[in-house]
Amino acid sequence: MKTRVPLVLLGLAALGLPFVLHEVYYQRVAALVVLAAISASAWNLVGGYAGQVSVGHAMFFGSGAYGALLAYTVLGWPPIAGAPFGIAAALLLAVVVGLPTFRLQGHYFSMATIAAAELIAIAVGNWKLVGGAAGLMGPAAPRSIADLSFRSPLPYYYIFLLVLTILLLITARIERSRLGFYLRAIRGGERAARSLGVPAVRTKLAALLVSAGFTALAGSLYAVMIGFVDPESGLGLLVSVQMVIIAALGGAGTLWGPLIGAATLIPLEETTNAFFGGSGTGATFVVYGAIIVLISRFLPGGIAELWQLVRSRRRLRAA
Amino acid sequence: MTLSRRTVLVAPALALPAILRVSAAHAAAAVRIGAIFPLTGAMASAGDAIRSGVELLVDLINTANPNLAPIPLMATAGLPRLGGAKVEIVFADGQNSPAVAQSDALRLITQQHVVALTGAYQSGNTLTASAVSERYGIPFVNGESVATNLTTRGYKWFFRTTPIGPDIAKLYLDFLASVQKSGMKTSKIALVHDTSEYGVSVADTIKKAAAERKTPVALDVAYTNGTSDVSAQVLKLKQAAPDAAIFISYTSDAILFMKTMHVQNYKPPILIGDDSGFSDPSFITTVGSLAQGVLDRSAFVPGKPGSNAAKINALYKKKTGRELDDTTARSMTGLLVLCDAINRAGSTKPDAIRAALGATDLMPAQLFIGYKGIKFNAQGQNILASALMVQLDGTEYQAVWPSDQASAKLVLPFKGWT
Amino acid sequence: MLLEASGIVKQFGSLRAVDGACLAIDRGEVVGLIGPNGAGKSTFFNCLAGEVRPEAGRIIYKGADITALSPEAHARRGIARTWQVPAVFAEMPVRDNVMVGAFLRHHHAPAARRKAEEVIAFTGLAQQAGAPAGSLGTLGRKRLEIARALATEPELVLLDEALAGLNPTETAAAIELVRSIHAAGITLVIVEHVMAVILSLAQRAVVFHQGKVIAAGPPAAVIEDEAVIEAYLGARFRRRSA
Amino acid sequence: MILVQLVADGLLLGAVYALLSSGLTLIWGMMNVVNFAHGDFVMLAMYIAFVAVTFLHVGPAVFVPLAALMLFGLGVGVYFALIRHVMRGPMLAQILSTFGLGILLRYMVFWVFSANFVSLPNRMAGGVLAIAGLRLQDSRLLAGLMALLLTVGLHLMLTRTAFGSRLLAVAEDRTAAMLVGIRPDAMQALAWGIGAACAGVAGALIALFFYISPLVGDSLVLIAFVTVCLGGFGSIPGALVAGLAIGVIESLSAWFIGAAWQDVVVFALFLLALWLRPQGLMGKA
Repeated sequence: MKTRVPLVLLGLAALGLPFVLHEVYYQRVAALVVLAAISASAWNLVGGYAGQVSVGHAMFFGSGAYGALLAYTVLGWPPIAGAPFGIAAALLLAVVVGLPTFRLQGHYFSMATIAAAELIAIAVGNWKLVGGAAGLMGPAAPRSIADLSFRSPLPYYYIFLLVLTILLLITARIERSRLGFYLRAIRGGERAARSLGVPAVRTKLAALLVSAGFTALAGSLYAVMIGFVDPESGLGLLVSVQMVIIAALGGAGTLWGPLIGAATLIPLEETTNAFFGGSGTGATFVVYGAIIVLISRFLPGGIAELWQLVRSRRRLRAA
Repeated sequence: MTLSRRTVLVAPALALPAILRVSAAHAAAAVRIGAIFPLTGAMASAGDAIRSGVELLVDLINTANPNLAPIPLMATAGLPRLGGAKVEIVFADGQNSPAVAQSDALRLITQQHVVALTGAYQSGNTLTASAVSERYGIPFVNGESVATNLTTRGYKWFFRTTPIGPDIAKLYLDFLASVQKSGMKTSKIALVHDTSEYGVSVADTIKKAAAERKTPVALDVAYTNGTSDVSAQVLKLKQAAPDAAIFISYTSDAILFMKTMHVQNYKPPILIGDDSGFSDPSFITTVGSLAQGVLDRSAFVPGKPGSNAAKINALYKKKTGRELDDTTARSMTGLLVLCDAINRAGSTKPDAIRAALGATDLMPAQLFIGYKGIKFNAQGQNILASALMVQLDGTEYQAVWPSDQASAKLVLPFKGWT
Repeated sequence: MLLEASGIVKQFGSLRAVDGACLAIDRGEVVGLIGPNGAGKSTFFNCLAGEVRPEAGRIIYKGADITALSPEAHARRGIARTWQVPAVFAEMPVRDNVMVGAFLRHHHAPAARRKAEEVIAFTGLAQQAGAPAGSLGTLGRKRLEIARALATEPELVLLDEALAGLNPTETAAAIELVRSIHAAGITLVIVEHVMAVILSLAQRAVVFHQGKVIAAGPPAAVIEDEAVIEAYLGARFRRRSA
Repeated sequence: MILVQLVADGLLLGAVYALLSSGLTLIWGMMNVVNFAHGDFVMLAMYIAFVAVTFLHVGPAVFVPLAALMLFGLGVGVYFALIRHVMRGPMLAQILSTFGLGILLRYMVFWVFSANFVSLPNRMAGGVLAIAGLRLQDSRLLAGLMALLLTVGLHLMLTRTAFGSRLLAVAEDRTAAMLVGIRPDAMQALAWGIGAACAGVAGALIALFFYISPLVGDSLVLIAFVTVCLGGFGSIPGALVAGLAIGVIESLSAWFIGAAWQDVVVFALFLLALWLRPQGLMGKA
C-alpha cells in the first residue's frame, strides 16, 4: 500500500505541528484550520460528493452551537454536554428541510437552502428564549475541566483533530462504499442514477444526516472554543458560504479538498487580517477576494486539481 | 509523489509563522495598546470614525498640548510617569465576527505584546475579545459597548466607561417628563428599533423602565437591520400618532427612516434618535436637512467655544473634515482613561495598571465628554457615566437637556424639513 | 407473459402523447418500437421504465402492478434502460460507472467490482475501464450505458435508440452486442429509428402512430402492411432502402 | 386607505426588486451562472451616480445611461477575463469566482470611498405625487416605470429579435449554435454586458432615493435572488411578477405581522412556492 506512507507522515505532521508553531496565536490558527476543515468536510458529503450545493448548512452549525450554549445557560451543564442535543436538532432539521428541498434541482436547491437557513436565523434572532439577537454566552470562567475552557489553543487543536480524523475516516469509508458511488452517481446525473436503482432521495438524505451531524458537532466545538454565539455568527449566511468556499477552493467531492481549502483559506484570512486589518482600508478583503477569483479562474476544480495536474504531467513524462 | 502531497497540504500552514513574524517589528520603549474595532463589514463606518478619533487622541497624548491642560496627559508629551514614553496603538479589525475579534485579542496580546486592550464596538466582539484578556490577565477598557452582561461576568480585568441601558432609559423618561411639565403632551411613546442585540436590549430597558413609571410604551415597531424599505413602519407611526417616537437604529436604517418620513410627510412632535445611527456623521451629511430638530441621546457635545469638547471637536474636524460623533468620543474616552491609568501606574505591569484603573477618579472638567466623571464599581462599570439630550440645528448637535449642561434652547415640536 | 401494458394514456398540456397504447412482451422476446417522430413511442417507453407516470392504464410486470413505481423500483424489479442522449457519469471512471449499476445486487464493493469487470469484459470496454466516462466517444458511451444497465442484472432491458448516431461499422458491432445480450437470456425492448436494426434484431415490431399502436407483428410483415406504410413508413423506408 | 397606500408602497418596492432582478435573471437564464457579484454591480452603479452628481453636477438623464454604459463594459470585461474560463468548470467554480469578484469590487470601492454612507442630494429624489390621499415618491415611480420598461424591453429583445434568438440558441446548445454560425463567446459576452447594464440602470435609479455604501449590495441582493428564483430562472416576466408579489407581501406583512418577521414570511412563502412549483412561477419544467 504505497498511499499509507504519506498518510502516516501527514498524521505525524498534524500531531507535531504545535511543536513547530510554538506561539499560541499560530496554534489558534491551526485549531481554526482544523475546525473549518471539519465543517467543510461535513458539507462536502452533500455539496461535493452528491453535488447538492447547500448554502444553508449554517442551520446545522448553529444547531450545534446553540445546543452547546443552551445546555450551559438553561441547565448549567458544561457546553460540550449540549452537543448531543445540537446534533439531534440538526438531524431533525435535516429531515424536515432535506425531504422537501431534495426534489429541487441545481440553483433552486441552493436558493431554497439559503431561504431555510435565513428563516431560522431570523426566527432565532427574534426568539428571546434562545438568547434572541444578543446571543448566548458560555461560562465566563471555567468551573471544571469539563467546561473545556482553556487558555491554550492546544487542547482545542487536538480535540478538533480527533473529530476531523474520525470524519475523514468515515468519509474515506463512504467514498469506497455503495453510498459513495451512489452519491457521485447522483452528482453525475440523477435521472440516470435512479434508472440504475439508486434511491436518490434516501441516498441524499443519508449523506445529509451524516453531514448535518458533523456540521452540528463543529458548531458545538466552535461555541465551546469561542464561548459565544449569536444569530449572525452561528446561523448567518456567511457561515454557510464559508463552508462552500473552503470546500470548493480545496476541491469539492474529494477527500482531501476541504482540508486543503481550510489550510489555505483560514491562514490566508488570518494573515491578511493581521497584515492589513489595522489599516482600515479594507485591503484584507481586496487580497482575499482577488485570491479567490484567481484560484477559481485558473483552478476551477479547486487546489486539489493542481495535484492532479502535477500527477498527470508526471505520467506524461513517464510515458 | 509522497513529497509533493505532503508539501501541498502542509506548506501553507508552515509558511504562516514566517510571514507573520515579519509584521511583529518592535518599537522601542513605546507603550503598546491594542485597539480592536470593526474596520470592515457592516459596522465599518462607525469603526472608521472611531479609528480617526483614537489616532487623534494618541497624537495629543504623545505631544504637548498645554491648551488642553485640564484633560489628563495633554499638557505633556507622552506618559510623564513612564519617562515620557509614547503611546503606540496597534489596530486590529474585528470585522463583524466574535471569533475574529477573539483571534485579534490573542494576536495583540501574544504577538504584539500590548499591555492593554480597548474596543471592540459590537457587544459580541467585546465579549469574546475580553474573555481572552481575562485569561491572560491583561486590562481591557471598553468605551462604547452597551450590553449589560459585559460587566456581570465577574471579570477582574474588564472596565467600561460608557453609560448602559438603564442609564439611557432613565435619561429618556426623565427628559420626556420634564417636557410634559412644560406643557407638551409626552405620554404616548412609540419605540422603533431594529432586532439587533443593540436595538433589542435598549428597547427592552426602555420598555421596562416606562412600565415601572406607569407610562407603558404605546407602540413597539421592530424591524430587521439593513432593510430595504421602511414605508410600512412609518405608516404605522403615522396612524398611531404618538407624542414622542424613539428610534434605536443603525446608520443605514436611520437614513432610510428620515427619507421615508419625508415622503410620507410625517413628523412626530418629538423625534428622538438613540445615538448610533443618528450620531453617525454620515447621518447628518446625507439626511441632516430632513432631520432638523431631531433629538439624540449623546454624551458628547462640542459646546461653547473654549470648552474641552469644542477644542477636541475642532481638532477632529481638522483631521477628518467631519464633526466628532458621540460614539467616537465615548471610545476615545475609554482609551484616555486607560492611558491615564497606565501613566498613574507608572508601569506597564498588568497588575499595576489594573490597580490604577480601579482607583480612577476623573472629574467632569478633566473630560471632553458629558459624563459626571469616571469611577469604576467592583464590576468595572463606570458609575458616573451619563448622557444628555442633544438637538440637531443645521449640521451640528447642541446640548439642550438637562438645562444645566445645555448649550442651546430646546426647540419643539420636531421641525424636520422645510 | 413478462410485461403487459394496457390502455396507457399520457397527456402533456393539450397534447395527448400516448393515447391508450397496449403492449405485451413475452420472456425472451426482442421487441422493436417504431414510429415517426412524435408518435409517442418515447413517452410510452418512459412509462415502461417508470420515468413517466401515465394518467391512465396499467403496467403489469411478472404479475405485479408497477404502473406507479419509481424508476429505482423498476430497476430493483429487473427492468433496466439506456438513454437516448447518453447519460453517463462523465467525471467517474468507466469502471465506477458500471459499479453503480452492479451495486444494485451486490452491496459490497469487491463483489460489485467483480460484477462490473465481468460486464465490462462482456461489452468490450476493458481497454477504457480506468478512463473517465467523459472521455469516451459516442460508441463508447452507448456501450457504457448498456454495460451499466446489464450490471443491474436485469431480466428486461429497454434500449432507447442505442444505435443512433453510429457509423455503419459501429452499428454492426453494436448489433452484435445486442445479439449477445439476447443470447444471454435477456428480454429486450428497442426504440429505434434505423429500420435495418429492427429488421435484423427484432422478432416483433410494434408501430406507433399518434399515441396508438397501429400494427404489430414480425418486422418483415409489418413493413409490408399497407396501413403502416401509409401512416408513416412509406417515404422514410423507401428513402432509407434506396 | 392605509391598505391602498401599503399596497402602493409594496408595488413600488416590488418594482425595485424587479429592477434589481432583471439583469440577474438574464445572466442566470442565458448561461446558468449565478452572479453573486450582482449586488456589487448595483453598488458600483450607485457610486457612478454619486460621483457624476458630486463632481460633474449632472442629473439622472446623464448618469443613468452613463452607469449603464460603464457597467456594460464591466460586464463584458468580466466575461472575457473570468466567466468564460470558469464556465467550463463545475457549478461551484462559478459560485466561487463571482463571490470572490463581489468581495473584490466591494472592498476596492471601500478603499477609495471609505465605509461611510453617502447619498445623492435629497432634491434629486424628486417631489411627492399626492393623489387621492396616496403619497408616492417621483423617483420611486420612475424606478417602477423603468422596471416595467426594462422587463418589456428585455422580453421583446429575447423573443422578437434575431439577436434574442441567437442568445437563446447559445443558451440551449452551445455547440449547435456554433454549427449554424453563431459565435457563442460574443453572444455570451453581450449577455453579460446587458445583464450588467441592467444592474447599472437599477443602481443609478435606486441611488436617487436610497443610501449608498460599499456594502449596500448586501441589503438589496438577497431578496433579488429570491425574486429571480421565485420567478423561475431566466424568466424575465417571472422576475417582474415575483418582484411585485414579494414587495406587496413584505409591505403587508410588515403592517399586519411586524417588520421583524417580514423576511420570515417571504422566505416561508418562497419555500412553499418552490415546493408546489419546483421550477419557479414562470420557469420551464
